[in-house]
Amino acid sequence: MLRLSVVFRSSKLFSTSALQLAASRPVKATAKGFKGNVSGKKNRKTAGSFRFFEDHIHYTKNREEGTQLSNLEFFGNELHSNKVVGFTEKQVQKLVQLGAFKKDQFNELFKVPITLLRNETEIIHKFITSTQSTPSSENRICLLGERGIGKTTLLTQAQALALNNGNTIIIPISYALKLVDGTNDYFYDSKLGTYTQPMYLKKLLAKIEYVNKESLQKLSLSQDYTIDGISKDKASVKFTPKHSLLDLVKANVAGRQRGKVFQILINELLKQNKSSVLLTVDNFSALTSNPITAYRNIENKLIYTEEFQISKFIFQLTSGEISFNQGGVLLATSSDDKPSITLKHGLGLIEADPYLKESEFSRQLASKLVGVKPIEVSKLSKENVSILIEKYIEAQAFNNFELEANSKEHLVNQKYVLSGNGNPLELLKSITLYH
Amino acid sequence: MRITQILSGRSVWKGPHIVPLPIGHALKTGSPIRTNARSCTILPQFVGIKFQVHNGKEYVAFEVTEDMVGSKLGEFAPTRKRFSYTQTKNK
Amino acid sequence: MFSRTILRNSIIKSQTQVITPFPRAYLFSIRFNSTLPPSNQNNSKIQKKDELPIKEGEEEEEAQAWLDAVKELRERYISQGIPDYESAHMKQLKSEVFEPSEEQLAKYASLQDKPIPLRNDPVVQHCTNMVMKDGKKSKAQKYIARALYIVRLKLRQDPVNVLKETLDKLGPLMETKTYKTRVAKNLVVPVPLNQRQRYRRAFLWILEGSDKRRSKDFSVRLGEEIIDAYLGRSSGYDKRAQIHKQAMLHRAYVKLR
Amino acid sequence: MVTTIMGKPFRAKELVTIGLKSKFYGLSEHDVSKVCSKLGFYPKMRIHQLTEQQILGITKELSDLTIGADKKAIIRSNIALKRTIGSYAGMRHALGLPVRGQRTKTNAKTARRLNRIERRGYATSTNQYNAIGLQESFHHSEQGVFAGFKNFMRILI
Repeated sequence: MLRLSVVFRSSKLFSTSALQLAASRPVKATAKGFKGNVSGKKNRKTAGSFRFFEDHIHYTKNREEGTQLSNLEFFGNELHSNKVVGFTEKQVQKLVQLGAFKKDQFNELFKVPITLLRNETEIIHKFITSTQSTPSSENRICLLGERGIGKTTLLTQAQALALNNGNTIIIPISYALKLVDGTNDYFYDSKLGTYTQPMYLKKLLAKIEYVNKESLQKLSLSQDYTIDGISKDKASVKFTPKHSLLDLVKANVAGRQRGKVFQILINELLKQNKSSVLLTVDNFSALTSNPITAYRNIENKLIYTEEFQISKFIFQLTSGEISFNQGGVLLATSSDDKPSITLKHGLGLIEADPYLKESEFSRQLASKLVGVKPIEVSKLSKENVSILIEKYIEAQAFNNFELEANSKEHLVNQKYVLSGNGNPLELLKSITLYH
Repeated sequence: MRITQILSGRSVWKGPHIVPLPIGHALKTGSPIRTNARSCTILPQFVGIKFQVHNGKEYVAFEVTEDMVGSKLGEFAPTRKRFSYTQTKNK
Repeated sequence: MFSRTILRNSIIKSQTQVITPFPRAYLFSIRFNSTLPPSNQNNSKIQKKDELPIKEGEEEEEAQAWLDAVKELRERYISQGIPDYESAHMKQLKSEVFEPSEEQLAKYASLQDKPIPLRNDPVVQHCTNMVMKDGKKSKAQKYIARALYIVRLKLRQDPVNVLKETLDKLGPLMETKTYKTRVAKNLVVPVPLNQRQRYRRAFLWILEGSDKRRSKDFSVRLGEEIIDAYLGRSSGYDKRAQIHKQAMLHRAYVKLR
Repeated sequence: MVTTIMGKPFRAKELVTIGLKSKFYGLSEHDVSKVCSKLGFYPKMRIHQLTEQQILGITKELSDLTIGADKKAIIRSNIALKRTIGSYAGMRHALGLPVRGQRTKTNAKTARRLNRIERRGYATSTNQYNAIGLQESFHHSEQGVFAGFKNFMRILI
């Protein structure tokens, strides 16, 4: 006990002398740095997920707990309308890479994502079969329609069909706004004469490689190419006709050379005629409604969209300037962007007022859309709605008091009216979100 | 209104707002110029001249120095008196 | 077009009389000069023609003269083959009697005893009103709808039932009220709570608990809190126990009458 | 991880454009976009994506812009000039009243706070003090009505 106090007293002595010592030295002005005033421990809220509503639903593992629908057929080639079909596990993996199942599509209700085959599916089916044989300049369609009518689901069905018959290569642009809204880096490639977007290309090439692994394997390069490395000392990568397209896409090349890789890939695909090539662009209306991108060149002037490699490639395809021997172009607009006059004029739906300013109506882009066939996606018919409602009842999406209160036939009429005569998204909302 | 238009005031191509003043005479005799033109821009030629600018009631005298060039005559003749509180005696 | 031509030539023909197709409206349009406020006098020409110098005794004859003129005019119309609007209109009014068909009657009989279905569930309505701020109901409905959707995804049951069960379980059965007796110390009396009161206190605890969660989106916090409350992991339960204990302490002062 | 550019600390997740604009006094939105587009930064670039070489590029670009302390010095000298030649604006600055003819019966709160001969930046005096950093604060001059007189005395001692 005693010893302790001694130690204590002596350490106190020592500490007092330390204080005197410190006083003589000038107090070192410690810059406040960035900490700012750390006042008290922030009351950390740890319970629960941190996400917003849409992300929370999309990301939580709800899909495993989704109900397994009984006797569900899968998305095959023989299709007849008015039937609900599911996607196989393999298809779902690839479709997710193609950006198919978006957040607000209420896919979480089911273990296996389902889709309804409607009369537009036949049009898509014909389109996909024609892409196998005829060049892409003949197969150019653009899906139009109000919000939630099923444009993206039709795009998914097209992609699933293309996946089914093996040797088609799908180039998926799942959200075209990312090309123009300045969220990817850009770099002027003097050899190609356009701006390339390395970050976007990295993801795109990875998607192309994952989805079209088999078909790319078969195609070999027509000539040899050399792509130099990041800096002088890094060895440049050589490709000879022995290599297949898959090796080209798989090679991890410096960010600034990815533009060249993508260009080689396109040129090779243009030359070959073994497998058909399908370009699908979702949210295409983002490109037409803001022709001037958010990027700025060296002189701080805004850059026009066609000076970027990928959008230039898209518009070359839509205008038919370049065309794959077998293939097609499938565009789907999105109702997030305001309906642009360039799109409507290009598709021939309206005659634009010649005195419109460049910002409202860009003539150059509109001229690039001549020849694309617009398809207006129509609303669901009553039979479609009744079939869907059967599935939703099975998935317990309905509230119990609604089921007891009225008969099935009455329920179909009520939901048909609530969904605005057949808008699929409104139908789902009227079932799950109305209490 | 656009900010730049306010700050920059008179556009340059119109040239500064000047008023005919007996500059030559004042330079020779050194006598002050009495004027009401508060909005006349002070030119480099004015440097050294004494001015008596009207401020609404009387004429305020001052001499133009090198730094004053570019501002207006009226800036140096304040028009309002300073407010000072005086205790009223007949409370 | 048709009525205007009649008006025009009738005015030209009979300067003194103004004939309008509907006599009843015409009677009210007579204005005696003296009663007219000065401002109205000069504003319309037709007004001037109506002011006839009528003496006291002559009103009946005058009105009768007008009626005869109208009757004479009606015969002239019919003779000229112009359809008589007046009587057609009256006949149509009388004839419109709704006769329901048989199956409509049957349906009316069958629905006679059934209650009118509610637009939405009263309990959910009560919760939405509690969530609502500044009278913004649609925003509150959106929060509740999304929260209940999260509950549906997690528990794969009907969320309205889940909500009712949790509020039932969580709601305190009785509460203590303190009465100020000016003489002795305050009197603490346990009081039973009806369903609305119980659901209100339960849902308030749920709202309290939801603010302690991480997500920035209120509907996610609310949904998760309802799930936790349903599974029994909510701070409300010990509050409930505390209230019950307090009530049991003062059970002697229960007012039975 | 905090990266510092020209002595100013930046958080990793901050947007480059907004970070630069808010940390340097006298750097406008237009200047920042000119600098960024010249160096090839994409609009939504974050601080942690900047390479060492790009940070050097930023410091080079910013060095030939008049920002920070010397920009403030220029502004102060302009105000002092107005005061020395005895113009009406100079007097208003000295009195801490609004200069451009605003009303003083009510409002004029900002003028009372900021208008003075030794003017600080628009920001409040406290975090302005931090931004300059301690070493600069040594010549930090006095405030208040007799600012000119006290400064004069300080230099004399």
